Amino acid sequence: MVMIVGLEEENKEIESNMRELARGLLKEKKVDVIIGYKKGTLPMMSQPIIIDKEEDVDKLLWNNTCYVNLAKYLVPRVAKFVDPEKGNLKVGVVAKGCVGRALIHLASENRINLDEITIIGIPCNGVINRQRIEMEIGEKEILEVTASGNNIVVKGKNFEKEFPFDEYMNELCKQCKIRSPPLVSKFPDLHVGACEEYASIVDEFDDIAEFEAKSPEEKWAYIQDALSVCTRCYACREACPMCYCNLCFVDQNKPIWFGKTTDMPDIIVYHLIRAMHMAGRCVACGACSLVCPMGIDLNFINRKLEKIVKQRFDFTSGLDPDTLPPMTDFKMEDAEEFMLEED
Amino acid sequence: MPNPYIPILTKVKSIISENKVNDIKTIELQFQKEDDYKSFDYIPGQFAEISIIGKGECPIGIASSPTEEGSIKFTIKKMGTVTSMFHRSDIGDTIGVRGPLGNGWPIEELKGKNIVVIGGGFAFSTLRSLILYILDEKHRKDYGNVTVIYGNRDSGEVLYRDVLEEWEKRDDIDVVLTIDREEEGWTRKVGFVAAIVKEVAPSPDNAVAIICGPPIMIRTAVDELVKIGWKDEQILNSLEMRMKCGIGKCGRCNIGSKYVCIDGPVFSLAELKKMPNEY
Amino acid sequence: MTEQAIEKQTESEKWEPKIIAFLCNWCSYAGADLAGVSRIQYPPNIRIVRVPCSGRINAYFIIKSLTDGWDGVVVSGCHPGDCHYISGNLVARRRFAILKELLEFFGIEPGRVNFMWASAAEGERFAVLIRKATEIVKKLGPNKKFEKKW
Amino acid sequence: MDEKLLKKSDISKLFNEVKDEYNFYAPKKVRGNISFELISDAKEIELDYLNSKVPPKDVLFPQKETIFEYHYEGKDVIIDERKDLEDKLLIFGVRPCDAYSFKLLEDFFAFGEFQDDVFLKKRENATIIGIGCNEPRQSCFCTSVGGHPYQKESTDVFLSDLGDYYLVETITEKGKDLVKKLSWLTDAKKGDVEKSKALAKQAEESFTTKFNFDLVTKVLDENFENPVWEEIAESCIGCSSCTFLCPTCTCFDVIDENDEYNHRGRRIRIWDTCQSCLYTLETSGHNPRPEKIQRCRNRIMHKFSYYPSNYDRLGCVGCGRCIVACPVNNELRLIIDKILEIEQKEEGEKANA
Repeated sequence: MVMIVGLEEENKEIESNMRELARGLLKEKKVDVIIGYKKGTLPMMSQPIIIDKEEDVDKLLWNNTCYVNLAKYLVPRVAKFVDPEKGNLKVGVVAKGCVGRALIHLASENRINLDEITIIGIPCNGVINRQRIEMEIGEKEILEVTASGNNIVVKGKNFEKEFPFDEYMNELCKQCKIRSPPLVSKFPDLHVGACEEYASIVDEFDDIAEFEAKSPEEKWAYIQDALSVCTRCYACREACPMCYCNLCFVDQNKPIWFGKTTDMPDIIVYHLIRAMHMAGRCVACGACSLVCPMGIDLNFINRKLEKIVKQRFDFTSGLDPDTLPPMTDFKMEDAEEFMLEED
Repeated sequence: MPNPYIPILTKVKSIISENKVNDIKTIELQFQKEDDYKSFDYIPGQFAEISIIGKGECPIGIASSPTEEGSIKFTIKKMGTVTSMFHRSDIGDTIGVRGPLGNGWPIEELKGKNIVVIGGGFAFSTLRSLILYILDEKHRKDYGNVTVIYGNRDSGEVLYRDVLEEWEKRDDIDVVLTIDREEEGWTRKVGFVAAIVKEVAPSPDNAVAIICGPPIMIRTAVDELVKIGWKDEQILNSLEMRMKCGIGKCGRCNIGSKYVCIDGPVFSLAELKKMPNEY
Repeated sequence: MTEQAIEKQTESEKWEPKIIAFLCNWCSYAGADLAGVSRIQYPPNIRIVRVPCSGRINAYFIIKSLTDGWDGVVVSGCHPGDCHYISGNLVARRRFAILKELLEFFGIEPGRVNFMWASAAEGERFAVLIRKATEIVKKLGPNKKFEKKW
Repeated sequence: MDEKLLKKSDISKLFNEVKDEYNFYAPKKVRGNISFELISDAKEIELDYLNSKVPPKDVLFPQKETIFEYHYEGKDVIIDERKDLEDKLLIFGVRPCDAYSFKLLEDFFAFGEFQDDVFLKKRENATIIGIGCNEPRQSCFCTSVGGHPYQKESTDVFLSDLGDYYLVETITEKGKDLVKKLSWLTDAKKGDVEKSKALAKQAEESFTTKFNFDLVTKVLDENFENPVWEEIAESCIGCSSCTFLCPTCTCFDVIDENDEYNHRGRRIRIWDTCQSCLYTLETSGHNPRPEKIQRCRNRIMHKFSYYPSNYDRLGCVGCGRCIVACPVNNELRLIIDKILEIEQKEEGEKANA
């Protein structure tokens, strides 16, 4: 059982453990490079960093701002992960639960080879919902963000405000049941640090029940409102570890399927089809929402996808590299209650 | 100043299928107003943005020469969405033209010089324009010897057969046609363009080489020219790039600080060597 | 109907939906054909697009139909187990299930998109289901959600 | 005295007076973000803001803009030009960096043989009310690119925030016309002008981010091929937040939108970005900038090397939006630092030799 301690102490402990693990891995040459996070230049920001030397280990950082899903850098592999002579290098990935899930799921789609990866598991306690805090602070500049107990303390010129972390966590983190990377027993070399075995995940999906109960018109109005500020920059797509297509459907131009403008129908179609492609693949990292420059919260769509997949196909993504993802698989007895039938 | 994005409307006057595979067509466009044609004052090597209204726009080199009065021609290969639509168009259809755009071949600087034209495949269109311009009665005396080396994959791909045959009969132009592989009934040269360049060995004295074709052909042909003493300044190239506006505003066709659409598409090899290798 | 009766019809009653139907080549298209040759009446609102298999049907097809202004979409394939390509319709079924739920989640009336199975021998069933789908779409009214502003 | 005073509580009065003549754009809060929107009620105007999320460029150069419309008559196509370009616009509350970006855009679109009529006409008909920055952010660096938190370039009327009221300065004829209409504005006292000057000075001194861009340009010109670009592009995920929120990015794509049922359509332009792989992809499949590294490099080179060599000024106004927007924090300050390191290394080598 984890003792209830303040956020900061907890993060510090994880951070020092992580550094030790990383140091050990590099020293014993178990990995060639490690990808992790380093301190960002802005409050509530962290930057991905790739290190290959022992002395750089102390640059690694862990706190509640590490929201980028590092699995993104493995598909396709960034240049630093490939040696011109040796070929693919062995990569250590600082992985919270969702990064671990992403890696395992990508392995199930044959995108990465788990033999070439070491998961440095980290028991994550959620990441800050940066945009929500920024919006609530409003038009004041945030200069410093610290943790005190279980509160996030935001400081700026002439103001200081505390936010309870439980409330101002990313929406998906609030529902997260897989905080440490899932254990894949077939690959004993895969894990260092905190990894856990997960039996079936139990999830009630209460959080979206309210939305689901709305009428079509209310839903449509809500979606329109939520997506109205979308600028189609595709940051959500680019940050998503599962979006690795060479040519995304919105970019296809032979033929052009969907409009590229910021007219409402075009925006909705983009998000709808992207959601379609995420079914059974989303690993609930929330990166799509956290990178959105306009602060659109796409998490409720991801939750719905999780729910559909869980209830229909009893599947949770990223737990086992050997299970076929549901959308590439089928069963004769799949439910078909939605089919039109004679009365 | 009128809106530069608004095309002039023209009608398709004739359509000629250029090759056996039928994926290259030459479309002749007729301006609807005399003023429109007069304002379309172009030189060989320039291009225009032609569009099927409602389908899109694409930049195509002008294949006709300003000396062929009355209409303009474009040779279009069926490649993407818009070019496929061109292939479906019929005589009498409305087509928008925006242009002329780009710098074109430097016809003034070429005066008094011997000209070696090296072309490959369907990139021959602006070269056709240039040669027709030079061979015109009014201009022929301004230029020196003209040598044309034109290579193709096979005999079915040779464009502009009618004018080529005419040129072969003339004595003020040397035409060397080649295809990659031997073929029954082909009486001209056989071999890659670079090999023919080596064989013909045009002299670099007071001469300019004008090259247009697929990248691999350009590279090998240029190598051969350099070997026999040609200088970078004497070799001219016409570049291709993805373009949208054609007037230096949409941004995508830059190579370093130069825009292909307004500073090009014609660059000398010496200029290209100064630019970053992003083309 | 007398002229007066026609006049009495309201706008919405007069309105007939336009429905695009994607039918698989081996079962449903043949089923539609059978309905035709057997002279079984079904509403003339559908326009048929023949596809090799219901597994060929991408979510794009359906969404694009909606954005292009069709009032409804019908997708029909072979019954599970009867697929000419063994399992095309089974893979498609999962896809349709997700799409159906997502459309509903996004607030697009679920009745706009209808999926059904109809074999080559089921001309009668085909006609009945198409009639049913047409009624559903008619009740929903014109598809205005994806209309662009001009 | 030329300077006037405008009470903050009188903004609605100002709005009501000019709304019939102008399309009035002002900062407005939309779903938590400030952006410049067409205002229909003075209550919507947000006065207390640092800067908008999406730059006011999108008033004059919207993300999606019709170039022309067309309709069919049989086989013939009739082109209908836009008529709304003559509408008078008023953009209220533009920060000096963004106002300066209008100057950049104007010069860019007017550059060369072809003038972008669609933009220039709108610019001509736009009156811009600028507002000085009293509290520059950490990420702001306009002073490094030749700007200033109280720079008045390309504004028509300039406001200084003096607490409850604004000091109103008229800069151009257009501004004079506007202020003339607001006869109820009170005259400013000498003290107010002094106060504005003091605020300007204070703001200028509070900048924490400073660059030497002359040096950056010089280093960039010489280092197109340098391993540092790989390092810079490393953590970039290729989203285009930086370019979409940039007030000086002008790249666009041209698309035809068809309404076949009604036999009409329009040719539109929409923002495009050099960070997208499709941007330079040719039909043949060849892509001159296929990798992230080339695209990252193109963005930086364009702003700090190509722009100076083509237009003799930097293609950046120092608003700092790209710094804040980068989701992986691979921000401009770090990039510039890395570029300048090249120079330092070279100098170090020289010293050693």
